Amino acid sequence: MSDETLTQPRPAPEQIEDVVIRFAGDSGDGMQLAGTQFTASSALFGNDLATLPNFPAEIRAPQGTIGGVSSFQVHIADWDILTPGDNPDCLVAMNPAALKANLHDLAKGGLLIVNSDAFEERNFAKAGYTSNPLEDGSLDAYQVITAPMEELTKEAVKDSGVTGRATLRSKNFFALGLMSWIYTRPVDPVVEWIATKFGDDSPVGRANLMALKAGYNFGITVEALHHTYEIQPAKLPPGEYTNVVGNTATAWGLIAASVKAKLPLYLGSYPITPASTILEELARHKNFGVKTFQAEDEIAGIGSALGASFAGRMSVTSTSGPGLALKSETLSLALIMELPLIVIDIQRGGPSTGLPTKVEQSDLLFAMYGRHGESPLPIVSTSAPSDAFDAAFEAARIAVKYMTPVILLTDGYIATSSEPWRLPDTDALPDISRPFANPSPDETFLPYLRDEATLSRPWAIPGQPGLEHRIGGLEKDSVTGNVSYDPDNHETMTHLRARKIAAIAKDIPEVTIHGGGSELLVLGWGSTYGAIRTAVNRVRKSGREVAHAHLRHLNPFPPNLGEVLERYDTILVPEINMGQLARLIRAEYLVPTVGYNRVQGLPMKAREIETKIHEVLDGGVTP
Amino acid sequence: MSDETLTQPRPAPEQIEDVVIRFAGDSGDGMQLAGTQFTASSALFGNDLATLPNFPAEIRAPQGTIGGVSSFQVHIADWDILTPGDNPDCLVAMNPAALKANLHDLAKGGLLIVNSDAFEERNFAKAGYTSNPLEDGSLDAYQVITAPMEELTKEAVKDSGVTGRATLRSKNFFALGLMSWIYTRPVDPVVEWIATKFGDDSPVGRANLMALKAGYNFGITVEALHHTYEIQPAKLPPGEYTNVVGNTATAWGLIAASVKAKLPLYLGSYPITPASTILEELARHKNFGVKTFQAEDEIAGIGSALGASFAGRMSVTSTSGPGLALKSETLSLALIMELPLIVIDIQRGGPSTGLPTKVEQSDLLFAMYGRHGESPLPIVSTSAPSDAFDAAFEAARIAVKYMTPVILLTDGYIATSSEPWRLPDTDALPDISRPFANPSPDETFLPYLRDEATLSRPWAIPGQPGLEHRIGGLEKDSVTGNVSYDPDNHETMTHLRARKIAAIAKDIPEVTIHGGGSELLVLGWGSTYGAIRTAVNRVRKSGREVAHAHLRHLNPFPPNLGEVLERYDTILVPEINMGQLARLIRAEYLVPTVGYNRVQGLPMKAREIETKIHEVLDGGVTP
Amino acid sequence: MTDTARYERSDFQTDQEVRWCPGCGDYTILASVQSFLATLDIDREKHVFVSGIGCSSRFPYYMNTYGMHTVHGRAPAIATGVATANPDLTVWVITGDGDGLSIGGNHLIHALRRNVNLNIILFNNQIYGLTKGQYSPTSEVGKLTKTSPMGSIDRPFNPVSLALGAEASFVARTLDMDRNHTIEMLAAMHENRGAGFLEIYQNCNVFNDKAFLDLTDKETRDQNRIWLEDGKPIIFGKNGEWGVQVDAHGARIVEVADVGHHNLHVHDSHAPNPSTAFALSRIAQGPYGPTPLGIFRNVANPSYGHEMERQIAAAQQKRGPGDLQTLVRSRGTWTVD
Amino acid sequence: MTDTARYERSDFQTDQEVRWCPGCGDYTILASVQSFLATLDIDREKHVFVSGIGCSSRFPYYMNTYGMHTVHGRAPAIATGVATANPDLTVWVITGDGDGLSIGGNHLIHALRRNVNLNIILFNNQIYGLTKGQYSPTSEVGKLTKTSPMGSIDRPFNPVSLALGAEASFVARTLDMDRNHTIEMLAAMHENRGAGFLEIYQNCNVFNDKAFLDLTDKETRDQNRIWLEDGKPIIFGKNGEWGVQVDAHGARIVEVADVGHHNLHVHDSHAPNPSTAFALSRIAQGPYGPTPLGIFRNVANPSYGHEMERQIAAAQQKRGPGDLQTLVRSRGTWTVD
Ligand SMILES: Cc1ncc(C[n+]2csc(CCOP(=O)(O)OP(=O)(O)O)c2C)c(N)n1
Ligand SMILES: Cc1ncc(C[n+]2csc(CCOP(=O)(O)OP(=O)(O)O)c2C)c(N)n1
Ligand code: SF4
Ligand code: SF4
Ligand SMILES: [Mg+2]
Ligand SMILES: [Mg+2]
Repeated sequence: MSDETLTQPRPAPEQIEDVVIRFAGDSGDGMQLAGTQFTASSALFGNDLATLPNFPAEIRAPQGTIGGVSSFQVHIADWDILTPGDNPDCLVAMNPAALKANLHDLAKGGLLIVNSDAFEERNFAKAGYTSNPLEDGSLDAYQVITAPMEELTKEAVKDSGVTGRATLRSKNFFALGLMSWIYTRPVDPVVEWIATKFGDDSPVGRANLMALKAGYNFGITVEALHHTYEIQPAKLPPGEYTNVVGNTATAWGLIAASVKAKLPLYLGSYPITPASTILEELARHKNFGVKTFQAEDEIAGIGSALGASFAGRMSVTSTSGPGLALKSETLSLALIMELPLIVIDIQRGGPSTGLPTKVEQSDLLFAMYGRHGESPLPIVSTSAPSDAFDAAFEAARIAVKYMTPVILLTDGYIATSSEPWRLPDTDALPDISRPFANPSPDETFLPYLRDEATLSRPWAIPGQPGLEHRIGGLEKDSVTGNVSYDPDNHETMTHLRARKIAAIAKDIPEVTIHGGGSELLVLGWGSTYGAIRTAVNRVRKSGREVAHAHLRHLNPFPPNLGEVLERYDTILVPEINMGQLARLIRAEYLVPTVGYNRVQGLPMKAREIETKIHEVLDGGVTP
Repeated sequence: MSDETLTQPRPAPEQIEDVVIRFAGDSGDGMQLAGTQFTASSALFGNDLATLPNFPAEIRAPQGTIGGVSSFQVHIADWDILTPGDNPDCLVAMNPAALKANLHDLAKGGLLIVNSDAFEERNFAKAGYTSNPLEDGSLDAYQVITAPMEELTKEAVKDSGVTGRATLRSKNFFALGLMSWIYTRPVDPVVEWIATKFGDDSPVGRANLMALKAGYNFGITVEALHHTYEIQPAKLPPGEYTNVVGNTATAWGLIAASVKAKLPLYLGSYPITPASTILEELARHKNFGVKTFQAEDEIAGIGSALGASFAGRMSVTSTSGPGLALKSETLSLALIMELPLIVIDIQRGGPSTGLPTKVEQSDLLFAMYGRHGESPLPIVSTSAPSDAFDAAFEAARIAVKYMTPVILLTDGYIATSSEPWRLPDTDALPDISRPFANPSPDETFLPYLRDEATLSRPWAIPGQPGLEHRIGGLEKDSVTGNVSYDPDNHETMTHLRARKIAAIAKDIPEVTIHGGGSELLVLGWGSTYGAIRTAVNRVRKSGREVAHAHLRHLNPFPPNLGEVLERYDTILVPEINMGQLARLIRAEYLVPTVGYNRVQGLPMKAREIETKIHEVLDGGVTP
Repeated sequence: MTDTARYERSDFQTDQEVRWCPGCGDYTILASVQSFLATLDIDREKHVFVSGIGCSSRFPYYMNTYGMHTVHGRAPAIATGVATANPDLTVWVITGDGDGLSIGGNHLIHALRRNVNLNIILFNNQIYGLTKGQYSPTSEVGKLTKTSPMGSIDRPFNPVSLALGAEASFVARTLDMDRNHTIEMLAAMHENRGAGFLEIYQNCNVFNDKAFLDLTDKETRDQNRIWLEDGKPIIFGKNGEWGVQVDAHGARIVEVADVGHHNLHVHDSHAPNPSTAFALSRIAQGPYGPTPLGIFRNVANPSYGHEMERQIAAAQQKRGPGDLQTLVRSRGTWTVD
Repeated sequence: MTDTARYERSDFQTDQEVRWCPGCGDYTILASVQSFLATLDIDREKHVFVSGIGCSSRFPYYMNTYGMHTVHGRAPAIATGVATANPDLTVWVITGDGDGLSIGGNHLIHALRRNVNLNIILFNNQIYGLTKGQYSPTSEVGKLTKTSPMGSIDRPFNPVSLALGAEASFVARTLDMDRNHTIEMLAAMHENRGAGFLEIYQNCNVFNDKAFLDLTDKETRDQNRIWLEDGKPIIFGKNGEWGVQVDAHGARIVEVADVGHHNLHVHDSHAPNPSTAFALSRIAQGPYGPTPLGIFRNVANPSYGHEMERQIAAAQQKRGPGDLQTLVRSRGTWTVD
């Protein structure tokens, strides 16, 4: 950037290993943007990081109220981290409500940066304060730094062309500038972003740029801010990295799968939080031949995907709990038709509309048993934003190879948070294509004649002469696929459908163990990965033995799982639900389990799991 | 009836304890009617009985083909029977297809009554015969009696006013008359039925009556038929009995519940086999104030019922598997709104459209886990047509008392079959009414403030001043019911919803044991009751000890179930599915189970279970 | 508003903070509905507001009446249950263009066809607000949204045409910002005992701002608002220079000067045949250029809830109130002793 | 049928035994469709028949083409997937009055609105056949069925009006027993590249026999069948004594003698404005008395499947075919070494 202030010599910053920062303000204050930009700079700077956006279900709840508070937490480190952090070391509060809603999370002695202009009488009541927290001593336990961000922003942008109240919109960039100063972040990436986003000479762009500088300069000028910090780039495994959001990685994994399966991608979907961004991301890649159909509802979403699958496409439908419920009937049809289909469920807080913008792992049993009749299908899960690409690819591989719908379980935390992802060598991704059926002149085509190895049936697509055939939801003859009401045939088909899915166990990796000992195995799945692994590592640092196994495949389970479970005295299963994986494990292997279950709409906290592990190791818990 | 022939002196019939008869013919031959009438006479005659209708999914599949065969099996006895019988002792075959499709079930040496007129060249191929079975000796193992039913019927009805091919429509009455002769059934009830159904002097009525007589007379005149049989009335517990079909009993149970809860009944439903007859039956009882709404689909069916529940009605929605799938999302809403609602699922063969007219028990796990999020609700099941009334009443009791949706599981066999039912003293049925909320002038109304004992919330209905309130699908504050995104509140509510349902265990009867020993417990649920109990009794007659427990409540389980299971070396769980109850038992109590699973779309056979029990007792099976 | 009114607008406000974006058209509609209810001589507890999911569907939380915030698209079906279970209630359905026309289209057309005693208000902002700005079934072709980066290829519904095609007895359209006209429409809809359908053009200033500019902008609104008034020739424009004629080919806009005042179409919302109303609905395919506002159709048909009651009464008349003992004996019985 | 035809009707028959009741109207329709396909110069393997659930929906099993017998009411949605995934296919939707208008109504109107490249055939027998005779959304008020023992209180849809209200580009109606007219309608629908909707009055001789007697009975049919033919004045009756006029108030039946031949309405299915078609659809609310048969509307609009292809092509034109390495790098990267 062409401005010297930002490159001025500065006091040597204190080197720290990592820091957790939370930007909090009104839904209208642009905290998500400030956080994202701060993250982007840190990523390009080479830190390891993990983020946790947190916003209300309303678009813009009333200003100044607790309900309207939106926050963005980012954890940056010079080492390999796995979670956005349990509690922030630094909190940016743009108004009293944001302070009220977030202060209890701030680590004691933590750095608290406050926009003092918002701390006026009229805002206190709305936020539930009776007195001014900046004055009543209630913040004594923290290092408080106040800045009149609104005044300074107004002042700074006065020549931008933006006028009136609109000038205040730039105050998030002031905050961003200030934070960049304190944590010694490069601001050039932000400057570039502003330029590309708003164009070189748009008033708004200018205003944001000016506010950014003002914030940075504020740091330079204010004595109290001359103690700054720096986090060195992380020693991550060598490679090229990008900072990826979970849903984006999922969408890209699907595109990669379609390329490697040599099948155009077709997404039939209906918008729903937190799944919509998958539809939005895929809609942007039509040059890959990706077709996205925004259906009238979830039933049409999966219906269209099923039709596309019959037509020979790599078909996907994406949704969240309430939508998965609506897809159940058609999913059962896809299952009996034995057509490949990927159903993505971004789990959120339930039941019903529940907590639509919050995380939960409570659709596992629904995914497993959420269809009438005997309806087994494979379930694949993802454990982190950087894992979503591979998980989506794996779901697609299974769907096509075994001619079956597959449910991919991710969740609201993975969907919206981001972390560095080491780019795969996409040319090295396996070929997952399968041949379509070919007509043989002599024999008549038998759509349900199975391949011995996979038990999967041939895929014959319209347009192919000689393979005309009809399939439907009524039970079919196990070879011809014609409607059959024969009792024995129904039993045969029920067993075939079950065996086909069960046999996939032979085609998935064994579950691997991290850590050691034979006392305790912590068994997890999905987005609790980072928290569990962090907790397990801390416990092991403390000198105690404990093991961690994390499941990608929830149906069928990895072939060695039963045998692995046998090896431990206790199986601890932390889940963001009431114990759903535990139920499956108990029914399947008849092993007792100890649950650690939280259903608060929040990601698991490493510290809580750590405590729980110690408790179990101390013998305080019996299954 | 005014005709002497039917009351003529007759050779003394052989007295037999019971007989299983199957009427089989073309879908158009009226076999369901013949069987129903034969059953009705036997019922009024005082026999115990059980029936098993079996018809194709098509309305009238092509004449003469296997696919078009429709059959009706009835088991009549002079003792207390529980099943329609495994295999018929007597088969009536109206055409070659009916013979082909049913002969393999007929007991060797069984009585085979054939309509010889249908055994013409052109019909053999359609039925898959290469030669005439009546002549090629393939029936030597049976006592074959042939009657030219079409000729004789034509002849008999020539003065009825019915002419041409229409005359053949009466041949099922010829068969009925003949069977009435052979098994010494009173025909007057049939005569009366004809009179009321067709009026005294309608041609069709006359024709049926004439055919009935002709069939009976054929028995009188044909030597070979002078060996007849008689089954004395059964020594059932004293009382007044009616022969009831499962779906009818279910509908009546709901009406009784609405009377005893002092709440008008509201059914929102969409037709689906085999559930439609519940809607049809309830539509006939508007004088009870019953409102039936035939909705545009299942979602509107449950939606309207939920709306009616909010308005203070006893609300019900009835469906089968595919419909339950569509109701999942709204069921989850009813659950979080905590409104009473009865959801009846008549299980049929799945997945997808599957075997729509056949029985299966494969929706248990779906009922248990078929909703997104943590969505527990009570599940009640019924074990026989004569049990459906009580089961429906119990489901209603729980729904209203605990302000929760309840799933009532029945199946396609119970729905369509019939048996004698000892009429309850309806005046003695318990009062299951609950007070609506009342406004208290001083306090503001708190829709989610729970009753300590039941944990159920108040029911405040529109029209009641002072209780205006709003409820919805977003998570609510645990007291005010207002929208709440608070993490702790969500956890509190999740636990409250779970505890409320779990605590119902205190309010249901303990599971009772039939039989003895500590070696083997046969654990069942639903329509397998008759077959299991029969099998267990036979084994015990044979001198070996075995016990039977049958579950009405599938969630929560009876309080003593765990302790009961502990008492036995082996738990055998026969189910018409792949082992769904077994999975629940294993996960809940960590006890091994032995499954006996058949998925043929047919009711369980007592003999198969009997064999399995011996196998287990012989130590041939290990969990 | 009669001064004898039993209620104030405030009687219909709740203690819940309204959580729409500042400047959202929903606020104005909320005010209009509350003011209208205050003018009615109907007990507050007799009103039930049922909504689906969407920004607009939060409405019931802000009405101090009975209310259900249900699931996406199902409000008409759930409200049908309330209204048929107890026809003495006044049941309102609040829905959006996504909730009511996308996922909920079927329940909407069936409620209209059956003429269920409901008052249905469709908040049409031509966008999915709550999910942050995807195109809806009323968005114009070519619209750029997050899910249509190259422009939407969906041809939109004309909600008024759709409702008429679904046999609706009452169909009207108004604008969020015109509170008096909104209240007028609410009153007429409420008077019709059957199913009423009111489309309100509602501005979403965050994701689809100014969608209705033609009808709201000072410059353009006069020549674009075609007010439908019963018994009056359809005239519009700053100085009434424009009019509407209807003939075998449909409705078209004419210059009054050309055709003469007496040759303009005289509006009659009570016409039994919906053909004219349909023709009028085709003048505009959306809020672009001259657009009819007001009551397209308003005919009296038996309401579903009351027809149900009638059958119940008739059955009880004919067979007497139900008796359980008679019921269980109705299939014939025998006695074992 | 051209004698140069590549196919015989038998080429479209399957080995599956047809399982409809003897005498069912479905047989005739099956024959008409098979005969029509045999006249086309389209490869058999390019046809896909998609149906829901119902007697009528068994249709695909009897067509020797690709076919999907799906779930109740969802055929238009599933077919949309087939037709948009591969617009080179000729996709047919077979549905019933219950399947297509009750549970499936929403998918139907959305497929029509989007103008998806589909040919939709609605078998309207005004009853639920497969579930043994409950009333359907096209059953008349007062109909006695198992679920309406005191008569149905549901006001029926007029499928043609509904389709027109849903922006359909092609809307027609015919009779099962009139094979030539059925084939004519099929041909016209097939020529229209967008969404076509053909209502066929189909007799269910088991549960709703003679529902269409007015139109089929020798005695009455001539004065009740109003044939719509483009460019011709609408005349009907044994000796053409009746005609149809359309004006501001809709369409009405007149005596030709009274109004004179030249004053009759001349039919034009290609009129861009659907108002006239809608007016004609209101002449009869069901197959009772004089009822229009033929093409109500037939206009060309871009088909959904082809619009999707257009955007794909444009995107590839503009940005080149997708490349995975570029994709994963698109958000900016850094290197650790
Ligand atoms: C079953 C289901 N599918 C999708 C969603 C996500 N969703 C919530 S509101 C909405 C659409 C909102 O648009 P509209 O009805 O026009 O209301 P608005 O927000 O514009 O007022 C969607 C798709 C949901 N909540 N439930
Ligand atoms: C989800 C679901 N609901 C209900 C049914 C039961 N069902 C099958 S066909 C049908 C209606 C048939 O009527 P229609 O569509 O008019 O077809 P028809 O049999 O008259 O040709 C119904 C309600 C079903 N199979 N699936
Ligand atoms: S997003 Fe739009 S519709 Fe929703 S509240 Fe904000 S302004 Fe209103
Ligand atoms: S029931 Fe009716 S529609 Fe169905 S096959 Fe039989 S005659 Fe045809
Ligand atoms: Mg909207
Ligand atoms: Mg039908």
